[in-house]
Amino acid sequence: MKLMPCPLNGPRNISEFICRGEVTPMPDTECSDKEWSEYVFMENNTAGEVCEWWFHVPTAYWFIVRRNSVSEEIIETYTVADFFSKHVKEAGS
Amino acid sequence: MTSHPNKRLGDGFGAFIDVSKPVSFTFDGKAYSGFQGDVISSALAASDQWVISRSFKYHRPRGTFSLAGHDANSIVQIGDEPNIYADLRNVEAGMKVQPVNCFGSLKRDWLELLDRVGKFLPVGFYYRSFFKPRGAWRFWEPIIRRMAGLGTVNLNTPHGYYDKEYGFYDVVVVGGGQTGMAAAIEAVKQDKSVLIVDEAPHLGGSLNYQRLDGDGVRAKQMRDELTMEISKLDSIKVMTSTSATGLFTDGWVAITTEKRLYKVRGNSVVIAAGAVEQPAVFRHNDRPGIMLGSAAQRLMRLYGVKPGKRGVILTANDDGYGVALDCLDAGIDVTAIIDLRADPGDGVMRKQARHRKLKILEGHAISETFGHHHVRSVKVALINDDGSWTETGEEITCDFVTMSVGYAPNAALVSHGGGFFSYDDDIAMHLPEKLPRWCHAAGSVNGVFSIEACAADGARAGAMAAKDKDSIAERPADPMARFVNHPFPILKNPKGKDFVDFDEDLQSQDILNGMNDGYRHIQLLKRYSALGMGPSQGRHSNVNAIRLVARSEQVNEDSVGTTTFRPPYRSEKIGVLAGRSFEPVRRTAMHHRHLEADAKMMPAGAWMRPAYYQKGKSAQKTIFDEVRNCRENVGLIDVSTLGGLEVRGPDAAEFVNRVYTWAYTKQQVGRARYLLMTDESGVVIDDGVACRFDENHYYLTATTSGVDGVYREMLYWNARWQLEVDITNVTAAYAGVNIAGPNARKVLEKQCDDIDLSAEGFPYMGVRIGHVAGIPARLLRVGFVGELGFEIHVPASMGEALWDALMTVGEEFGIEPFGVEAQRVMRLEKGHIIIGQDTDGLTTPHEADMEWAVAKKKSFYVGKRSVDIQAAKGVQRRLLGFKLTDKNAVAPEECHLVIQNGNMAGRVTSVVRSPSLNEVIGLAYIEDETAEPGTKFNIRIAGGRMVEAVVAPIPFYDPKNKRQEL
Amino acid sequence: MTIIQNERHQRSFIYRKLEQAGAEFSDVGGALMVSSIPGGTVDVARTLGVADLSLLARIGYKGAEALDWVGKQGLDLEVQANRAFEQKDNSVCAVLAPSETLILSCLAGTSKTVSDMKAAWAKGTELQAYEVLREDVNFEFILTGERAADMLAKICGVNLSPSVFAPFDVTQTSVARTNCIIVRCDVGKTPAYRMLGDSASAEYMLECLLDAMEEFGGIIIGYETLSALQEG
Amino acid sequence: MAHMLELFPFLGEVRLMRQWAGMSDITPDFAPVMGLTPVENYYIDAGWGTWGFKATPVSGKRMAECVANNTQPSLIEPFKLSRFDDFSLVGEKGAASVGH
Repeated sequence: MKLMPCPLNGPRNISEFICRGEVTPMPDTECSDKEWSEYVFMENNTAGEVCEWWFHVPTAYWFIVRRNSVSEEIIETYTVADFFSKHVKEAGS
Repeated sequence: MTSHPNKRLGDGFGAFIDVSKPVSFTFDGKAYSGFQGDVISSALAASDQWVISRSFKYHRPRGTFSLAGHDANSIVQIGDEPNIYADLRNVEAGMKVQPVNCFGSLKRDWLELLDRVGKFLPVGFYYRSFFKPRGAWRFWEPIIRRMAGLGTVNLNTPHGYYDKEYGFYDVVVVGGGQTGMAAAIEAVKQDKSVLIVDEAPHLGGSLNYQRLDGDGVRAKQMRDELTMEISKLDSIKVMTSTSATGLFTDGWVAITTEKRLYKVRGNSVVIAAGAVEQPAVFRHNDRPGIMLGSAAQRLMRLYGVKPGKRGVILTANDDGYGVALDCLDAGIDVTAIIDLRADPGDGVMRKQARHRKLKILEGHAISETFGHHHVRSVKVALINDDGSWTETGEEITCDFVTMSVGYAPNAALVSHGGGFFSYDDDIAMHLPEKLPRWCHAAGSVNGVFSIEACAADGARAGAMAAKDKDSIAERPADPMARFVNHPFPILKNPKGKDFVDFDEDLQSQDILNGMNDGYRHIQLLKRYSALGMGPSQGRHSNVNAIRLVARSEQVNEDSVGTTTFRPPYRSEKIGVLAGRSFEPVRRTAMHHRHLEADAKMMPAGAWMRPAYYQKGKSAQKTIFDEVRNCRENVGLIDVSTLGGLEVRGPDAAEFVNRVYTWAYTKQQVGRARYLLMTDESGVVIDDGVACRFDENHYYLTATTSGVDGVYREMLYWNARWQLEVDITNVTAAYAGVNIAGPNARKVLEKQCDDIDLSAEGFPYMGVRIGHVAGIPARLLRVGFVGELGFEIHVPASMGEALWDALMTVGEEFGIEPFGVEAQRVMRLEKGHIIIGQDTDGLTTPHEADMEWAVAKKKSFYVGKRSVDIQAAKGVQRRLLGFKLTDKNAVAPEECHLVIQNGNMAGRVTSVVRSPSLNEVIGLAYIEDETAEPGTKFNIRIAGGRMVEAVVAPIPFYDPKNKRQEL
Repeated sequence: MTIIQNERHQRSFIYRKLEQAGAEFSDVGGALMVSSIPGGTVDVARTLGVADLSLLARIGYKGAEALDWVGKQGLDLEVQANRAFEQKDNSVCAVLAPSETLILSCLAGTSKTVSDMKAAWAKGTELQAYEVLREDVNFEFILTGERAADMLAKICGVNLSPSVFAPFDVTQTSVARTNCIIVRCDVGKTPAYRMLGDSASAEYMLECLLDAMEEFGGIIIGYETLSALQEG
Repeated sequence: MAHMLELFPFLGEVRLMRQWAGMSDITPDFAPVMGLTPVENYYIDAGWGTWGFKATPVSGKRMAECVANNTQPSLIEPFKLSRFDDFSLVGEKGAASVGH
């Protein structure tokens, strides 16, 4: 079973986690219906490096994972705070 | 042949058996005896019982072949347990062993005639025959089904007890031979914790039976030294008689024993699983008595059993000569050594064999064998320079034949782990080419054969693993490796019966026919011909098949590619795989009170809830009595399973306002408000009530099965928003009851003196904090059932005390507990929806007829944009209340279809024959925006009959909601 | 059945199972707990035993400034997730995350820290911290003995062997498919693990534990055995 | 596995020979996507999420029609890719009345 390095709990069996999909900024309220439906329904399905929301169930802990969706290699994991301070502050908040 | 089973070879033989402990058992109804340590095959062989099973397709007699559980021949059944490898299962006193796949007896299998008509069963016949004329399959299917399969399943076998165990090691070594032991010892030098797993009952691998030198002492010496050293190192854990059946990501090794599945994590894994000896292909190469050289050696060295009296040794390497020498030491005649190589060079054991004046035919082969239930003689052929062959006319009598023509890597686990193999023409064998970074292959699985090279390779891998170095596909130089594997040990015979795959009875021509039928890619060929799809998963057939394909396509083996080994390495019991099944059950504080009151419990998510309290009456009657008592006197229901969430902090109101559809910022302290939640696509996913206990403190309820998801989503959203608010799931912290009915207040007044319970002091949708029966409590004046009611939440550890207190003082007011079923009836009478029953995965608030719970002016809530888009578009369907026009008509059921003008126009989501109104009421989706109270439609009920219904206003019961606001 | 606990408002989530096992109850720090149980000897506890601590006082605090607040109350702790810190009165403060702590009473139930904290909390705070009712949301068991780790390896995928999981290490993981907090708190010289999980799953978890313990001869023990073990 | 054994306890003694896993394609509304796409001469018939087998003949026929005429056949109109743009989802979950 794959190991996931959780920023709070260290490496754990992947079965302790839930993935919520890619980190995608919410379009602002002026966006067109089409842009909105794209955001709601369409996955990027990026083949390569992706940043995703992951959840450690036993500690109810959300964090961010940067991984390669082809090789399944987990490149780095971040606390939410670290991730968004490193990356552009997310829209829609 | 008649040798007494209890007479076994003496000194230097029979390492695994204890001749002081005889064991008797039966096979095919006949009594046999062996010794403790014997496996079924060895004990049978000792009694000259060589035929163990019948082949899958032609029902040819099949016997001991690999003695390693690598072939399907040795599959037997013991009692209710099918698919046991006779090569691996030790004999036990009283064991009743049955052969499989034979019709009539093992000796006289009437399906043997299939063997004669074999030519009418070409490869792929499953797909091509039996279908014409039309309907023919109906005739053939049961027959074929009966013929197919190995063993029988007793449908009455009970659920056995299996469990699992996790293990954690720095280095896991699969294979306890020379290589594996060397690797383990090296890893321990770097003081790592090490696990060695081996299928055999003792460490040593091939050192236990193989011959390394002329006088046959070296292997034993080396084994004893190594095992001695291992036993001294207590940071090495050894698991024998155990198979590592799967290798998965990040060093996850699945190890199975009879009753337990071990899930072991190794920081690094060393695969030292060795190599699988390969058969030669020639006509009738599958007769009982024909076996692998290593099988003969296992028989003699491990179990002290002679493979026969007079043997022919077919070889293409020095190991074959080792077999010959072992036979001589065991007092067995070796009538001839037939060496496929024209110029065999001079191995140590070959030297010895020549010294012992054995008859050796070089550049020769076996073209055919004779004998029915056992091999009687072999025909010799000369291999010409161009690779073709001509029979020399010589026929040699014998009672067994051994084959030592080369090996294939025991590659399964490497391939599970994500490794790839490529064929090396130089040593005529597949070699690991790419390995996962944490997985190291060593020894003969890695194309290394000489004992010195294995030791070196093991040490190399052990060191790499210990240092957690990234794996590389490398190996020490081993000059000997070039003289081990014959590149084409195949004598294709025009008369056929030259078997490539014993499991599926595939002959070399079948492989070529498959290709001529157009299935030229090895993967297609496999699926078309069933090559390698039998129990041995191609261990003995893949390589020779690849060689045949390569020859006929005139390419090299590597470009043919390989099929993929999938877990498990060895077939494993489903029970073991399932392990101990953990099914968490959540019980409320009052759980046992319900049982004591004869409740019929039902699951609600992970929880158990009382459906109704039986009291020896019919379910229907009980439920309606519970309803009546609640409507007329007072009822008590356990609502502890309801989700509870604390939202606290300066931004609490803002947060609740963002995650729910209605408006909450202006909600008064001390009041409750309905909650409706949508996801980002605007679909209704949960509901509940929000209690505002102070400016910065909301206490939210959520549905029993929804709360965990709701909590997770709330945390997710706040991870994005970073509002100054805390969200805590307190579901299990509070036990809850709802006391409902005209007498509810009277009962509560007796137990609560610090809250004004009057209609004015504590109005409907009010919330209070105080004490009930001296227990700190949160009181909510909400009601799902539409009567005067109070929901009381107390610390879980005091829930039972609360229940007792209310039931006691409630007695004089006719209090009775009621269950989920009664509650469902009453909520439907009030027209309240249940999320998940009256909504589905696409329901929007408007479809659920709940615009009233959606704040129009709010700039944002999760799902708002989607809800707005769909609202603007107009709803296709709407959830409406209905009644049957005929009170006495048969009541529809949930999911029955709404029919309008002959078209499907929706479905029923909830329906009940209301005891309070004495008519059939329900909720249904109706795809008709014009539908309004009075609109008639039909519902198609069971059997296709129609009942007429009419859209009715909700609530059905107490339309003005007077009762709940008393 | 005779239910002594019926006289109390606060009842352990598993008291029926304890009674079935023949437990004797008596008052420990205001709570009715198992004092002794047939067969629950010190020798058993040294090998493998489980005791119910569900009624011991405990409390938790969450929030960006929760640790500050707890520190201000005079508790010894460091901002180090998944480590626990023993207090002067033998109560234990576990840091679950940089923003969350959990405070457990001492085994004897005599420690005052938890009640002091509750009293201090009642006075209110300006800090961004929130109280978590650990007494009712969680059951609490303690597993004692040399084989405790081996038993846990049958129901938990995290390595808890004493060589790896040091005293006062904390792990939050799934045990028998239920979320649990495990804190290593040895009793005297005997390795021991305090285990907290969903109170509604307490009976289920006890069933799983006893099933896994059977192979090692482990059974339920009482606090008298624990104190004996404490003395060593 | 555990659930399977609850249903069929006798399978506990039966041995499993080979296992593998694959991805299953699921759409947001659990219904397949069929027909035209924004890309010229690029047609799609996907997202059956392993439930497509019994519908294969008719969907094949309509896809052939779709390709031949380069128009969306009425029978598979509701399954068009563009249905997500305006939230005209297909109620497959509803049909199965699969709740949350």
